[in-house]
Amino acid sequence: MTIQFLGKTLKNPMVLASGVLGNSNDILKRVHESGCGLVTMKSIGPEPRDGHKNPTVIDLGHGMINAVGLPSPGYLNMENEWEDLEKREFPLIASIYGGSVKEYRMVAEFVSSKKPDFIEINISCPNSEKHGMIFGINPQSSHDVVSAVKKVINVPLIVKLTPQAPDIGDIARACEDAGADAICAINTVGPGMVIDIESKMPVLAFKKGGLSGPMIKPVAVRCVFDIYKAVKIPIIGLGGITTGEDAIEMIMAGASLVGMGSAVRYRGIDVFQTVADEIDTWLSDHHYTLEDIIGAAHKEDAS
Amino acid sequence: MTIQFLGKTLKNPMVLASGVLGNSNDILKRVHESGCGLVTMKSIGPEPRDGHKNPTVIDLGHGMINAVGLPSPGYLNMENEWEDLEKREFPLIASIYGGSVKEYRMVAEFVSSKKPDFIEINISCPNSEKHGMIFGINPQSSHDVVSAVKKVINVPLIVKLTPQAPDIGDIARACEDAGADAICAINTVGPGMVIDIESKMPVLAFKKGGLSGPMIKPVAVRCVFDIYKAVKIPIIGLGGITTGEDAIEMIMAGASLVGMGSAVRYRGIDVFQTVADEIDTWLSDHHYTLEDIIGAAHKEDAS
Amino acid sequence: MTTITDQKHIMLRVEKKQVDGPAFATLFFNYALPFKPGQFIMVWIPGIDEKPYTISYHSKNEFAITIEAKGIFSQKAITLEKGDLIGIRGPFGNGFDIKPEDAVAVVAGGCGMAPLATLVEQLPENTCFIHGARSREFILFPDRFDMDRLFCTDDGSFGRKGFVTELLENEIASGRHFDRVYTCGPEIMMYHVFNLCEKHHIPCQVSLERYMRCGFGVCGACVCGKQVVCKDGPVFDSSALRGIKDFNTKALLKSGKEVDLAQYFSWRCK
Amino acid sequence: MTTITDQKHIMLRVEKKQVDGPAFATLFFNYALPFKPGQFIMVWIPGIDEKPYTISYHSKNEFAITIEAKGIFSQKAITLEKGDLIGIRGPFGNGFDIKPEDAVAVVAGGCGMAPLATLVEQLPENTCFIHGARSREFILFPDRFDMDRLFCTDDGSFGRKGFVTELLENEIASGRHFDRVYTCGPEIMMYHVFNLCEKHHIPCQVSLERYMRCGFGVCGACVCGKQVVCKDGPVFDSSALRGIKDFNTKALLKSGKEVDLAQYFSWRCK
Ligand SMILES: Cc1cc2nc3c(=O)[nH]c(=O)nc-3n(C[C@H](O)[C@H](O)[C@H](O)COP(=O)(O)OP(=O)(O)OC[C@H]3O[C@@H](n4cnc5c(N)ncnc54)[C@H](O)[C@@H]3O)c2cc1C
Ligand SMILES: Cc1cc2nc3c(=O)[nH]c(=O)nc-3n(C[C@H](O)[C@H](O)[C@H](O)COP(=O)(O)OP(=O)(O)OC[C@H]3O[C@@H](n4cnc5c(N)ncnc54)[C@H](O)[C@@H]3O)c2cc1C
Ligand SMILES: Cc1cc2nc3c(=O)[nH]c(=O)nc-3n(C[C@H](O)[C@H](O)[C@H](O)COP(=O)(O)O)c2cc1C
Ligand SMILES: Cc1cc2nc3c(=O)[nH]c(=O)nc-3n(C[C@H](O)[C@H](O)[C@H](O)COP(=O)(O)O)c2cc1C
Ligand code: FES
Ligand code: FES
Repeated sequence: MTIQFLGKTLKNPMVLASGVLGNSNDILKRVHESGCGLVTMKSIGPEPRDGHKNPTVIDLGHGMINAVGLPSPGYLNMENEWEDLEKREFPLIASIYGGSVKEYRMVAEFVSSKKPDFIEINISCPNSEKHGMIFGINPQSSHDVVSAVKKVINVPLIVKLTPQAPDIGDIARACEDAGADAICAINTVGPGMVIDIESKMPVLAFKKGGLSGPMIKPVAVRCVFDIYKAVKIPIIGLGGITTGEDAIEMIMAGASLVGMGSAVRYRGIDVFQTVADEIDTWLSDHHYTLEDIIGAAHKEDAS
Repeated sequence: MTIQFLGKTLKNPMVLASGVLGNSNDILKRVHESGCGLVTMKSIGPEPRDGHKNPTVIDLGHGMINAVGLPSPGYLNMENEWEDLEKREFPLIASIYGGSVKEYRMVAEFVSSKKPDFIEINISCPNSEKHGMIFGINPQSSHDVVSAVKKVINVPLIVKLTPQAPDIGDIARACEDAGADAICAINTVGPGMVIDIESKMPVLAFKKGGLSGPMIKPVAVRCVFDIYKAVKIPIIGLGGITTGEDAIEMIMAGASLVGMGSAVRYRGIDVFQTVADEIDTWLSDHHYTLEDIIGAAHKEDAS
Repeated sequence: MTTITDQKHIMLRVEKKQVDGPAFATLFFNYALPFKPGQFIMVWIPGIDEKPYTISYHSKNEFAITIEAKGIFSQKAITLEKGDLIGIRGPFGNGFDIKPEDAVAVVAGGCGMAPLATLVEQLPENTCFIHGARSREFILFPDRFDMDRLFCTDDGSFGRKGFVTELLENEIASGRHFDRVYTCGPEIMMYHVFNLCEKHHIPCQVSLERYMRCGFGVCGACVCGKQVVCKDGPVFDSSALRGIKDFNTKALLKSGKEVDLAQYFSWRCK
Repeated sequence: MTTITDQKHIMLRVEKKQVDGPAFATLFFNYALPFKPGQFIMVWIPGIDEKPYTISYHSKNEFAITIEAKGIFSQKAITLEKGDLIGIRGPFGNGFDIKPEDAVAVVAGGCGMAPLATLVEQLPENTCFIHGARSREFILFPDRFDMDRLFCTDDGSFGRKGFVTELLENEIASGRHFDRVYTCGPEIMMYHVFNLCEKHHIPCQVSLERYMRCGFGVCGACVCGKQVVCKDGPVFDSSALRGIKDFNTKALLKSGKEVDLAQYFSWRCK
């Protein structure tokens, strides 16, 4: 299957989630070659940032919790990276974050000049004290940041949302109205906290962290379902997807493409090809095309 | 261990969560006798309500999803129940909900006359289209409903919060300011959705439902941690607790009492005694009293 | 922590349909269901509802449920055909307590035959097997078992005219010894069977029915006295039954309101 | 889906502490850790930080980590005493590829002895075992193994004065045949060992080190070229090493910024 997405051709509907392995051209290329249709860079910020101290990522069995804290070399300190990436032969999303509309715009304008296929603005990361979150839970703020960024970039704009929004459909609509070309949902759930009872301390150095992996799938599916109801632009659905059946569920909720992050832990880097194959098999067993089932769960009498 | 809580003596710090088994005097009595310090009735509403059609409760392996939809006989249609309960010999929380400040006050005033030991107002249930939720995500609304209810009741008031609040500490503070005597947190997480890909339909008849059980524990622990920072009144911590170690974690986050609901599925009705024993054993192995560890995770250098 | 084996929600397609007279239909599924007679599953018809059903046939790779057409759900269920999709969760509940060496009686009323069918298949041939119904067409599985059966109907259209309790009383009066009586049918019938057993000091096992939501002992919809029918039951023995003051008297409506059994069943009609 | 055995976060208390000269300390724990030489665990000192450490002793019910005091974390780690609490996650990574029948050489540099110690214990006695360090006090476990060892130090304070590569070159020149060379130590040393092996067409296994966060192949902190050190490694063989252009040249800082190895190590100093 070949997929058209905002004017680009992708080899399959699988997307590498931002923040997972995506911090060098070499590894992004490897993820693409191992079978991922569209890869996302780790979110790039306005300034160099080390992120939080360890522990930053802990597995919980049915998912994981992380407070990596948006480490980034800063958009101005990545010359080698940008050079490598401009020579790439695979479709790429550059993810960015900022602490103000001005920062988002500044980073976006610069990154756009480096010609990624898409820019994704992360208005949803719960792990940083100053960055992101606020824009993702208030429709007016979402609208402001999206329209500001949209004006200064030459590539399609994807907006990544947080499930913490009181009504994620409202946020998606505000983004669409402001010119977003697609929605990506969801970022991590929570935040959560894990306390070690022997030391009486939160295990993550940042104390709180975002949840990802299998346990967040029901929240992610609900969010994509709500967004699909609210907007016409395509949705990249992610959150807890690890198998072809998970992906089909997400597509039926309304996703056109399906992202995975934590799944790399559970099924390895090849998980994108594996899941793409599982989707294909399911579709052909059921005599459907991918388009047939996008948003299929919205039909009242679907069975 | 015997516990003092808002002037009442409890045989242990375990609480039966509202909505779990708590719909008759007989069964509440059984839960108490099998080892639960404090039992909560299923939330009582202003009018008779059947709740949603089935499926309403589905197990997901690492937790469950439910959209029971606040079924209630309505507070005026429970004469036998109230009669039985007035004769009870165990401490009881009556949980109530409403669709407006007026309804909350009306139900609370009536229920207070039936002499439960505590009244809990559920300002957090995400499963009903008209009821509840709104009061739990906006501090001003929380304040309004809590002060209105507080004026018309003669028993201590517990407010049950939802993790969907953008800042649950703010909500807790608003409730404390309005006269709440304790906070209960959390209600279910999400909402989430599970779509069956063969029928292409959401499995729950109401489509969306709240998540509970082990997978929500990190969110619950974080909420209780945030609330403990924000208020001085005691906290009933619940969400995903199934073992003594889970309970200790919740207590270290700041809970004085620990509630359980879904755990009944995983470890049976005796789970309250089992967990109380596990807490006792852990405390004596570590030479602590329960008081020693309440909020212990807040000390900077705890280890 | 105990492993929960019954948590998965599984979609199955009807493999075969068997029409059991005008009132009943049996749906077969190719699926290896771990199961003990008396347990039940929650059956979901997408877009309609989800209800508890007992297993009426069971082998290593196949099982069936038998439905009596009553309300909206069961009327829809009997129209399902080969290839149609349902969801199941389970099995749930405790099941019957089976001691192969015991001399037992089985008393089935109407659709109460369904949960007893797989039990009977595990019992010795000299089991006393009593089966009653309103009339001929409500006798489920009239030809299914090798075992002899004593039939009765309210209108005398099949077997003897009268009630199952009379047949059981006769057997006891004739001097036949029973270590245990199993029964399933309308609650009033089971109540009479239980009382008869109490009179004769025979341990009894009864399969109760209440409105269910979760099926696994959490939501409280199905409580009957202090018993949680879906988890402690649906099968209760005499010692438990003696403590259930709501047995044959009260049940909870969907709203949780406690009502007389008559009102409960008439609500279920709508 | 593959079962993940290394997900649990476990708290352990130090069972025994062994001081290995001025530079090293070894902490023992009573815990049955599933483990293969070359794998590592993430070690959490509550309130301080979490860092990867290899296993330096391993038996059925006990394991140990050996720490060289360098920065904040490791200096704290060597002050831990019996009864002190640490958290571990793991083991992670692939481990060395061991073929018992092969003729092999083991080349350890400084603290690189730690991951090789449990490997050496699984190798035959005729293994060529070369061990170098800056000076005498950085020779870890000088008396631990039955096996003969060729020592060297930069300053000649113990064994021969010179580099491990010279010792290895001598052995090869003397006509000794190796099916494989295992090495762990400073990256520049390993790079020279690898090049020597390439020259002589000897397969080589090298254990790399990069800044780590998750330890299980998700966060990307540890990538080295297209390799994920925590999951594809930390042990890489010659065919992989040939493809890693960042081997001995580049590494990512905590921020993800790619820098020269020298800059990486000087950052790690702070
Ligand atoms: C553990 C358990 C196992 C069950 N197993 C089976 C089974 O194997 N086969 C089967 O057909 N049903 C079984 N039932 C009942 C089944 O779940 C439904 O209640 C029944 O099919 C009617 O559903 P409905 O929605 O079509 O009708 P409703 O709309 O719910 O009710 C329609 C009519 O059915 C009557 N009714 C429903 N249940 C009973 C009852 N138990 N006793 C007397 N009258 C009743 C009502 O009074 C009314 O007349 C079982 C119930 C439980 C709790
Ligand atoms: C897979 C793996 C296994 C490891 N096993 C061990 C082990 O068994 N024992 C052990 O002591 N350490 C081991 N390390 C290194 C360990 O994780 C820490 O980096 C080290 O203890 C220094 O931590 P620190 O915070 O004290 O020092 P930092 O503040 O991080 O750095 C202090 C100094 O250490 C130097 N340094 C750190 N690591 C290296 C290195 N690998 N090579 C050269 N110089 C270095 C820096 O240049 C600097 O001089 C391992 C690392 C990895 C990735
Ligand atoms: C370790 C880690 C780091 C992440 N970093 C980012 C990030 O930098 N930017 C971002 O938008 N999302 C980030 N995320 C969120 C993921 O992109 C994704 O939205 C989330 O993990 C849910 O998907 P999953 O369940 O498939 O992992 C990160 C997730 C993890 C686990
Ligand atoms: C089936 C079910 C019904 C519930 N009904 C109510 C309710 O009526 N009122 C309420 O305040 N909470 C209700 N809850 C939420 C629980 O009280 C509790 O807050 C939540 O399940 C988290 O705890 P747990 O993980 O221990 O189950 C319900 C939960 C479940 C699973
Ligand atoms: S059906 Fe939920 S407790 Fe029985
Ligand atoms: S440490 Fe996270 S990918 Fe290696």
